[in-house]
Amino acid sequence: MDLNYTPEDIAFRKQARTWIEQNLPKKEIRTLEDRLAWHRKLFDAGYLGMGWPKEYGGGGARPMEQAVVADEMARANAPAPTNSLGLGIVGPTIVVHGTDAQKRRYLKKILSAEELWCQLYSEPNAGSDLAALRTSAVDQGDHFLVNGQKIWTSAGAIADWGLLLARTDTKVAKHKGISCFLMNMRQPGVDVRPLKQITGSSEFCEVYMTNARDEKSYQIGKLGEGWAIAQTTLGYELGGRALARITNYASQHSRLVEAAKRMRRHGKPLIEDPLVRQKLGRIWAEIEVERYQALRTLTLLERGEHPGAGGSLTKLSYSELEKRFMELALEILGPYGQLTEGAPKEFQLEIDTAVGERGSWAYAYLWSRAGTIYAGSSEIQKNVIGERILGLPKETRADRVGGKA
Amino acid sequence: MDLNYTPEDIAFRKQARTWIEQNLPKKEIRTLEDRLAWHRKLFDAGYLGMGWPKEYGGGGARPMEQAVVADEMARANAPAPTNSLGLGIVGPTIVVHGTDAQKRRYLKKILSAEELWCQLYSEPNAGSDLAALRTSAVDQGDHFLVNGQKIWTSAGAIADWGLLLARTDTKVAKHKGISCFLMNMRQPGVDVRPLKQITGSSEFCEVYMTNARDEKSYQIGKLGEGWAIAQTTLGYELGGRALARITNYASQHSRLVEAAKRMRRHGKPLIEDPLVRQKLGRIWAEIEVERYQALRTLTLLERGEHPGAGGSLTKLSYSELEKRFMELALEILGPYGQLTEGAPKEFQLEIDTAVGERGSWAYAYLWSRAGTIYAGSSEIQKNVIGERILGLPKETRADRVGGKA
Amino acid sequence: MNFSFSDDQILLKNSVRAALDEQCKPEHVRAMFDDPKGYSAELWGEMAKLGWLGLPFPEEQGGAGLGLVELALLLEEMGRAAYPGPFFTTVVLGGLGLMLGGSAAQKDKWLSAFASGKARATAALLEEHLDWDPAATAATAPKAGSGWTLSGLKRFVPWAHTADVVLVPARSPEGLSLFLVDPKSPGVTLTPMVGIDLGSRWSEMRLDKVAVGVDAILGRPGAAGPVVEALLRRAAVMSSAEMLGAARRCLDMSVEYAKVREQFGQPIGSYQAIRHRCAEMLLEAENAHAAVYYAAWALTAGAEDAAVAASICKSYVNEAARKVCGDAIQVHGGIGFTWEYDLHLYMKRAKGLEPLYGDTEYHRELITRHVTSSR
Amino acid sequence: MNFSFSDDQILLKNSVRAALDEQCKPEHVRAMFDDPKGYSAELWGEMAKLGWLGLPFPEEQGGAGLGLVELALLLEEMGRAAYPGPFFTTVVLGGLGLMLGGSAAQKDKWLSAFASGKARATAALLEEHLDWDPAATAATAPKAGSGWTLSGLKRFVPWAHTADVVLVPARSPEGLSLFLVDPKSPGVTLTPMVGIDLGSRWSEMRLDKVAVGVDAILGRPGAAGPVVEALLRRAAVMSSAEMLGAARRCLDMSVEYAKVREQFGQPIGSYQAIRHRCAEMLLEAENAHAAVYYAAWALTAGAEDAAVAASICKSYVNEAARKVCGDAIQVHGGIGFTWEYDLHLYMKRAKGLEPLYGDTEYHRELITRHVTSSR
Repeated sequence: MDLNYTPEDIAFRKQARTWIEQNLPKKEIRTLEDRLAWHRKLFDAGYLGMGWPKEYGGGGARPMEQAVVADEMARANAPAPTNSLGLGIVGPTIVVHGTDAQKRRYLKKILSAEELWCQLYSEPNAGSDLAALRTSAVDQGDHFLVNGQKIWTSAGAIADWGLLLARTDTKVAKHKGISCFLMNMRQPGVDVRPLKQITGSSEFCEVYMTNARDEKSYQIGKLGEGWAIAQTTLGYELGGRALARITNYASQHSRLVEAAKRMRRHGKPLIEDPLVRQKLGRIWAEIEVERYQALRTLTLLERGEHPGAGGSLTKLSYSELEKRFMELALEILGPYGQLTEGAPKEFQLEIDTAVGERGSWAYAYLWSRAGTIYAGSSEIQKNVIGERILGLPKETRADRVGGKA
Repeated sequence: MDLNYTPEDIAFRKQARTWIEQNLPKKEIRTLEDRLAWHRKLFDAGYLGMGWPKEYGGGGARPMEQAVVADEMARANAPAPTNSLGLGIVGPTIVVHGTDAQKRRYLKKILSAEELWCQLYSEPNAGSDLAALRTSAVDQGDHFLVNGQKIWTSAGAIADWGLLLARTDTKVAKHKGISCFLMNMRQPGVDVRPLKQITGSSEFCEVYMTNARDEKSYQIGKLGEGWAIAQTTLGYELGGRALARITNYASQHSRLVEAAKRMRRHGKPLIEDPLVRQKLGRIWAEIEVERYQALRTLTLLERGEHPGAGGSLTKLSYSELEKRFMELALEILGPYGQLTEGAPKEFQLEIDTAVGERGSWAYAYLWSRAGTIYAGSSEIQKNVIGERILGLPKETRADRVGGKA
Repeated sequence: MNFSFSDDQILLKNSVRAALDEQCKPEHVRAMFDDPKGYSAELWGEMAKLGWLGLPFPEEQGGAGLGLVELALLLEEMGRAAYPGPFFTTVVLGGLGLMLGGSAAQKDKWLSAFASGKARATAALLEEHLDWDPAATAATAPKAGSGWTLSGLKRFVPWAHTADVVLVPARSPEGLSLFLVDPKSPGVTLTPMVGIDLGSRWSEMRLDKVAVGVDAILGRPGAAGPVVEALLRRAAVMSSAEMLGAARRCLDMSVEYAKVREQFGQPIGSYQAIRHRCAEMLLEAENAHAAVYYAAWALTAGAEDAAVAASICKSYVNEAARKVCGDAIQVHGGIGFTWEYDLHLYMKRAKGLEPLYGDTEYHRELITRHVTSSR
Repeated sequence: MNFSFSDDQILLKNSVRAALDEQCKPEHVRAMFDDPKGYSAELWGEMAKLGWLGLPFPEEQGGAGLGLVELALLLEEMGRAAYPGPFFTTVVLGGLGLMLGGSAAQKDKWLSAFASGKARATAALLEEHLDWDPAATAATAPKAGSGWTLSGLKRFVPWAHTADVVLVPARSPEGLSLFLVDPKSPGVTLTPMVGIDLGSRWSEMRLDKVAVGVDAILGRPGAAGPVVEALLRRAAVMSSAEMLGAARRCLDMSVEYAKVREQFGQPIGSYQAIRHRCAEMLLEAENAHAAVYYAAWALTAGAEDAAVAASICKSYVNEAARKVCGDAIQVHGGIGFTWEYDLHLYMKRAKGLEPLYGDTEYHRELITRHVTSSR
């Protein structure tokens, strides 16, 4: 056990910090063009697809290096690159499951953001029970015909391509009839509609596919392997964001401390209030414990091991922490924490929220409710932990015993 | 809505208070004889079996009057009567389900504590799933032969009689084969062994029945009705203890405040520490909310209504509160709260714990863990609330679908 | 001793529910989000006709002469409907404020105007540092002739932009005083502060030497502390009632959803994770109910423990509503996170009220003060 | 950067586990409850032979020269076994205390005596008011000749009745000083204080003009504050390791029980209420693991954030262990409440340590002090 960074990692971090300082956009990113320009700069510097094979434009870097770059980005409050689904999910899926032709065709354009990607997994009736999805891909001989509805598609509005899960066989058990495809979003059969969230913004879309066409060459893996492919997909990003997420939390904590220094209560700065101090201390401990855990995860990844179901612990831990953190922030900030307009500067968040959007405390608070729902709700994570890590017996369930609920 | 007590109730309370002041045992009760003497005094004053029919020695009193007497007992930190199972469970069961002969034979002797009673329900493999009980009562023509093991039998060591649930039919669904009996504990086939708890004391016993004999006249209700009888039994005591329980909590809260006044931190009494004040305020609010709820329950009972599944809310609420309360008490008291010997007087509890035992904070703390387990665990209560109050669908369960777990 | 509603109270509750179900549907709430004023004058007129706007006022001032239990019933229903408008500010902050400290003339003038729907009110109880203790008031009111001139910065003044009169605490030479201020007076600047609950509107209110006359003072100069405290207690309990209603709606929606939404071949309500959560939500809602109506009764009846009951109420309901509304989103999953689905209307209403009229810690401190001083 | 145990560390852990599984079974723990001394001299001798009693001491004083990560591994196993005896007090309180502040002569004398099993130690860090801040020490040590005479009341002194030397903070004319006191000295009275964890023994220690010589002072007179603080940090992390072990045992027992105990025709572990609870327990245990070993490493490595990591560790593990051990009883139901079943041994060990070496709030305040001052 040695939790010091190696001299190489320290040097690498310093180099990344310097690069970011010198290249960070001077003005706020407002348009997609601005973001694409920043994306390309990152790409040219070798800071995207760092872990991908070099032959397809990646950097062949170690997990720690990827984590360090993400962390330095967070530290500098740098804007995120675009094409996050392409970088985080689609690319790694193609790297592992794609054919050589597919790798050559798509990977580099993901990195360069020449083609933007989205993910087409969830459906209105297939959320926690993703395997219940109904979107169909019917083999027409030379292509597939796709019909169905997807939801919670982030970047759907700007995506050129999507990574799709669809049912190709309705006769087998529900996990087994699912296949994985690439989907050209720029075709008449694909209708993308923005989905507004309780935050008031629309990071997500609904995607309606009506007789959309999918070429045979778009198929990833074998037919019926879609479920397995989707399972390996989850957790690709586990290490990459590990440190950055905590650095984001730490910045938010800092802002909270600053706000508590500005406010006064009983004739003293609020930061001297023992109750506020307890809260700040408690949540700082929780944030730091996440950091320690991130180092544990990185240790595994550096050794070439995959955390497997341990990823469920990580996701459960940080998403529940984020809810507690934001509740606590709003306790300290009072109604200031709820403002979307008219907040005095000292009570604004002014740093990137977890989703990489520059936002208000109110936005961060509302957004924190989503973390325990998306990408496997806390309930699903606890099921996975119970069954796969602790070896507890599976529950009796209608879809297992064949009974009707 | 009028939460003032009526003049009659106020007068009744005053009268009870005076009686208790004048009759409260002067020295600590140490022996069963002392407790029996106190019990008989209470009986003679009409303060036991207050709600039972007058013809069988009861008082025919209103629920509020019963609650007021219990409350005044708690307020005076008076010792409990003995025969609590007889008074709380067995008597009411006989009142509702017994024959006239049974009522005449048993009820008065319960009240006078001439005969002491215990309850023979739980078994090692039938806790939450009480209907899984295996103790058998086999019809021998003129009597039943009883074999099996019971656990969590309080007062088992001193009981003359027990109220027994046993299986009389193994061929029907598990709820339907259970019958209810009285059991003579003073016979060779009944072996009672003390069961020590994590508190270090032994309020409970295990009872082994080996070819024990049960007369035909001991049967309560019809064969196969045992489950239904047991269901109505639960919650008899709901109203009676409603106010007394809160008065106990309030006394404990008082002791906690006193302890916080004695201790000093940072040169000031601990009671001036804002963190301690928050805790005391929080738990006081929770205790008071329990009191408000007790008044709601009493309102129902006074109108002759039964809270039904609402009793599950009550039990869930106070048992979980008690755990939080004792955790909080130990936070404030530090290691003082854990002492069973050697505690300075100012940090002793010195009032009755929830079970009516004069105990330490340590005892009260440990005991608080039992409340969410016995008489239907919190998990069972939540199931009942979900299904019977909220109308949520039943879970898919092996014993319902016939599957194997 | 009777902790159940009278027939009249049940009748009132039902009639309010029916009216709001009809006239304050989610579509109405959403429409008002985009309305410049933020509330419907038509519905306001309707509420005047139904007698809601004068519910707790004396009959001689056009009121119905009912108590705080009835007002809590009404506000619970408003929370349940996420009603957007200045009802709370007018009837509770303005109306009860005037009832507590107003002169006969002030009451005659304003209460009947409120009851008839002609005027609206609010109170400016928060300043920059969010301290609910009236003693912390920083706004000043030096004497100017027979009157005063008010200066200071008030924040989070609810519905100030629709108010005809604002109760403003400020330090006059006599001590803390409470003034009736016309927000259209010279020297008053209102700036919108937009929170997550778009059905509640807030303003920052700057007072720059706002001149008020001798008839603008509520109660005796320098004696406003107890009045503000008493008003705060009522506002705490009444806002708790509104939160309770919002939480109930979240609970009801969750239970209904859990019955029909299927995952893994069965309704999600059949899973213990969901069913137990709903049971806990019900427990909190029921306990919150007891806390609200006990406190409302105690304040009306002048019970010995009325003040501590008010603090118990707000501190308890703050946490209960947070749990119930937060859990409701979790039970719903993704759909509960969409703008289109109505759940967030109620969740945000409850969240918006949580820090107002004393946050949880403010009231817990008061509880301990009461409990330790009364022993 | 490597957050995993080395092969040597894993070897150590396994050998400790094997030895305790063999020699510190639950029956041993229970037998010691009734033992007057409360621990087994035989096992003590065994531990000396295995090198445990000198694990973190320098090799020149008979130690193994290992770090706090290794000591934490050992203590985690002791918590897992609910080991009854003065190991923690001797090696952590006494040994690390001497390493932090002792003279060469003191270290030579005591560390080798501890390592060889010949002597036992403890520290008297708490007084009547349970304030962990060394500055709050009330015991006095006026000068007497070349030495001092100590007077005062210490409480909850662990294993004092078995100790050959007790570290006692007291106020001398020079300021706060730390003294080595023989508890058999004239003027020392020990009275047992019995807590729920019968595997840990406490005494009240009264000092009435106890004379100590000039060689009894640990470090410079008046300079004990930082030494006590440093010792407290180590004790906080090492007791967290012990709590972690106890919590792990509770978790393991719960999971095993949930697999075999059937209710309603299926193992209780198949119900979400139980399964999800076990998952939460695992999460807390894993997070506690990270907190313990990070802090142990940081203290050994002298990392910049070592002090705050120690406070993070104790405050986090306090709550994690409370949750895990409390939930374990709930998962077990009735059987977990019986004396005969072993669960309570571990639950009580963790609970006993929760308020010691800084309770949760004490450490949270320190965390905030660190965080706000370093920015």
